Amino acid sequence: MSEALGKEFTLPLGPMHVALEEPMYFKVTVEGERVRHVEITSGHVHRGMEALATKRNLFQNIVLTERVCSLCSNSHPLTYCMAIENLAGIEVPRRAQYLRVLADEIKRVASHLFNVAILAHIIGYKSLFMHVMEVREIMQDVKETVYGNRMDLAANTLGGVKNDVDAQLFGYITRSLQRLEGHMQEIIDIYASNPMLCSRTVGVGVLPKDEAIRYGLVGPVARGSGLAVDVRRDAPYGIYPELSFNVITETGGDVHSRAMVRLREVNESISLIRQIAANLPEGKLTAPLPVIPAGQGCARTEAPRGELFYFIRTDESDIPTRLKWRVPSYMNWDALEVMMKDCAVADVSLIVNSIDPCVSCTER
Amino acid sequence: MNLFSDIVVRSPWLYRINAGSCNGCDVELATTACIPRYDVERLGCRYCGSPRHADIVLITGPLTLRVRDKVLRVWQEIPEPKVTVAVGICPISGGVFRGGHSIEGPIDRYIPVDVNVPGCPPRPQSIMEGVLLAKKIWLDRLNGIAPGHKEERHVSLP
Amino acid sequence: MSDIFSLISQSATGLFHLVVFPGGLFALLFGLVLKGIDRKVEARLQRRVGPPLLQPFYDLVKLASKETIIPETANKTLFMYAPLLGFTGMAVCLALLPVPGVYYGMENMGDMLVFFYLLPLPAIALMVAGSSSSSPFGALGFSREMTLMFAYEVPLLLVILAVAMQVGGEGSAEFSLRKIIEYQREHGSFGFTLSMLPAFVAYLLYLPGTMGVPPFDVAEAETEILEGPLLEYSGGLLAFFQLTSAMKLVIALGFGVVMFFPGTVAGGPLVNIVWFAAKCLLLMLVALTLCKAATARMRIEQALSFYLKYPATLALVSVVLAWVSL
Amino acid sequence: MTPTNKSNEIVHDALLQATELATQWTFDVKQNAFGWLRLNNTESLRPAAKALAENGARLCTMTAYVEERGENSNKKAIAYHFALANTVVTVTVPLYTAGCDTPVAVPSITSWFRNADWNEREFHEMFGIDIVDHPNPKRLFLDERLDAGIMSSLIPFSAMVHGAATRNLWEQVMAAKGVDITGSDGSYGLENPHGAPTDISTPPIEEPTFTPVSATAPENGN
Repeated sequence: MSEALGKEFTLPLGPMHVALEEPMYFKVTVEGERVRHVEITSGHVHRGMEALATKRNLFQNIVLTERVCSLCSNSHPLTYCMAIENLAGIEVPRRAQYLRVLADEIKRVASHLFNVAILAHIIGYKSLFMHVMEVREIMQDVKETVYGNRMDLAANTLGGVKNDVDAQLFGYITRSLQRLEGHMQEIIDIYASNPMLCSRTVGVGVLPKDEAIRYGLVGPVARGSGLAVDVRRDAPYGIYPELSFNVITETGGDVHSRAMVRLREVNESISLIRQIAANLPEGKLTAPLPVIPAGQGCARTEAPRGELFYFIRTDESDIPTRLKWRVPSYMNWDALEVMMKDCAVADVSLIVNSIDPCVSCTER
Repeated sequence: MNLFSDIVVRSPWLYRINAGSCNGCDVELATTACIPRYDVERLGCRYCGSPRHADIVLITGPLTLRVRDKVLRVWQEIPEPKVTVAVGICPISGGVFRGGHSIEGPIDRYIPVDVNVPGCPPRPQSIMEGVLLAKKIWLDRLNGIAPGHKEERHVSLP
Repeated sequence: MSDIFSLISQSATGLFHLVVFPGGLFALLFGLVLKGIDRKVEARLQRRVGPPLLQPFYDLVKLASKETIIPETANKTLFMYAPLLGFTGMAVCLALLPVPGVYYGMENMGDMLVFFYLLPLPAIALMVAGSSSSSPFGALGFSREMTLMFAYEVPLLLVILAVAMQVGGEGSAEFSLRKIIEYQREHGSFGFTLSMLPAFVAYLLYLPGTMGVPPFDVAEAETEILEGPLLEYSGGLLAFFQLTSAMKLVIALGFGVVMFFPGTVAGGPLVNIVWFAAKCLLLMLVALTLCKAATARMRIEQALSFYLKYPATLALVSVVLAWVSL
Repeated sequence: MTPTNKSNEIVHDALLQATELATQWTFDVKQNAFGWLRLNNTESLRPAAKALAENGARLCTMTAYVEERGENSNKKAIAYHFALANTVVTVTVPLYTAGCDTPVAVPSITSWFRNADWNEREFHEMFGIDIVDHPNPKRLFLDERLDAGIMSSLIPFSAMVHGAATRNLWEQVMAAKGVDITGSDGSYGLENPHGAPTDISTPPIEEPTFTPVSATAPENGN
């Protein structure tokens, strides 16, 4: 096909690349249109946040962790607060637990829709991209109306949540969900059956189940390979044990399966938000806060991209001696080398996007 | 001359540089600004893949050490006259990241910034307002009212 | 004496056709307006406001005013020559484009084949650009452009053959556009002729490929190889590529109109120019704008097999039908 | 306390066998179990990792840290976090011995846990901890111009947080207000170096008018 390019050459993808939201740098060794070797250079978004976290007090760190990444900007402060609550044995009031899950699921819907929209953008399906993004705007409006920001919700605080959501707002949220649901079925149908879309995504970037286990993958990437891991079910937190939802899996392990997992999870999240609206108890928003004792604590939650893990060490002061977090993209990113093995150049950004890479999360 | 610049300024092509941002601003300006509700194309704007095609450059993020040289090189590749817009609080002051061991910002230590769009992240509306402001500065620069970068300040590539 | 006079008048009309109509000014303005409409309609299909109608003009003027940067590693001569190659090719080609009822191109020549040879020039210019800019993306764009060109030239050749054989009749072929227009005036437009319909559909499918729009924008795929060959171009040189593309749009559409819908209306040349333009616009909306808004980009090997499977087969059906004179 | 379910007991026993140390268990309010095990030295790490791997544990992450806050403390330790049958088991390895706080190298556990690769590279660059038998000992995130072990060196807060906004921005803002704050050194004066002063408060936007978002705003407002 390409005699002129019979020999191997190196294609530098990134760090400024139009298809990638964030600076990521791949040295892709290419033979014709085939990728032979991928070398990932990272660290462009390394801002030294873990070092910063040990210079700020426990409350300031809520603001800091919220800005690790704006697509999972609710999961970070949530898990951070949970780590401290586990350490100090704080029990969050039930109403606050409901509201925490509400914020988390709203973010999950927006994050998943964003990822599948970018998929359409990468394969040049502009109309679909615009449609999905426009549908996502429903959720952006919910965020802005309820929390006052389109990205960083600032919903969580130590021992509870910062702001209440009243009945009027819940009315607005459920009306928005109704509009969202109307579009979701159509979008899922398009992604599941559009022949052009399928011909670009089915069988591309395959990650077998055993590799997913070997790399310790989590989230929609693992679930797309048939590995049913979901912290919400495996180690329930918040009020998830009281809510009913399905852990979505697909078996293809390719770009298409991962997109379908995300789309179907949007529906699960919608149902979760509905259950919250129906069962929200009255009560306090925060628990009384004791002095945080010296010690160490872990917490994990299911962020839109998978398991998020926080570890904190405190002495008796209000500044943590160590705060460490590990984001789902950390392992998913490493596993790109399996997915990109011998893929076509045309599919590189598509495969990268399919793990929903969060560079700013990963590099901190 | 004026008519000419009036026509020129109707075609601002945008280029986006992520200098280590948390991607909030990038989501808002690269994707949200394109969708029907905001549609930056109605201003004649277009996001281009090559810095050589750009007129207005949008920079996000606090400028980490590792991207610094790449950002500056890409910025220099953009042909004159150009207008620089710093989007979000990070390029202005470093935001919450200021003082981190790999933060090299604020960005105007290296690059002359024409428009600041503060916010964390700014709403798409304010980003578009920033683009409109940049268009105005570009027009002034084309008409010779405002000096370009060349005579005024040089980027110091270390 | 009269020889010299006719020579002068001939070259004067030739110059007119090259610079004013149908080539040169007319084609440029028409092409840019078409591009503007294309972008506006696409935006409206996506429920956006979209850019102003004259956006392609603004873009061109802007580009011309910008600094032109030539990368140090590039082969400078080729790098500067490449955009001119496509531009001159299209300029010459346009001077030959018949506008039914107004202008019939060259007399008694196989000008159809000239179109076939000149139409790929912009693609070749892109290939030269890609290989001279010494960027790996340019090189990838080069190889993709080459594969794609092979893919869509095969059906084009078959379409041309089908039309020529239908006009020639009895196993012979007629490659003069003037004759083709005359034939259709007598026998009805090929767009409404059953045996030529497959060829027309093949030509519709050829258009997005040759114009490099989705789903066949593989050579300049922004999200994959960063606009490939054009990555390193800036300023005036990039403007030349845009000009070339606008002119090529007129040629590709006009050629299609001449082959399949050359009918004229009463009312003199001006009306017929508008009639011609309207047909071009309709062709563009169907073959390019709608197609662009409704599809995703193919991979290069998918594009290749698509072209060799469907449009080529369709055109071949017409060739056979024309041969057996149905 | 003891672990809550069968598989935890198995791991508990396996770890006990490998390291001769019992795992401590804590529980959060939802009764999720967290196991804590502190090894005596780095030599027990490999048997512990092996026991965990054989029982189907997944490596969550590793946290390297300096145990005590203070100018001269060099007592480093690494916490290995494993997810295992719905619990998190944290295995902590001190890198110092009594009387000697020069950190010892740690063995790599990549042969049992593929995803240990990045984690080990990360604490190598951030804390300057050496790893034995790492398959790909390159830097991961940290730029080469920064010293390895940047996280373990103590930087006073005051030195970290310097004045972050430059004068340029301040000058632009003041110039827009018409206030003259020209510095005494002419080199860094106030004549706005690039572009006319941008009036941030009243942007002169005539075209286009933005479509109101009222269609999607809450019906009754807040």
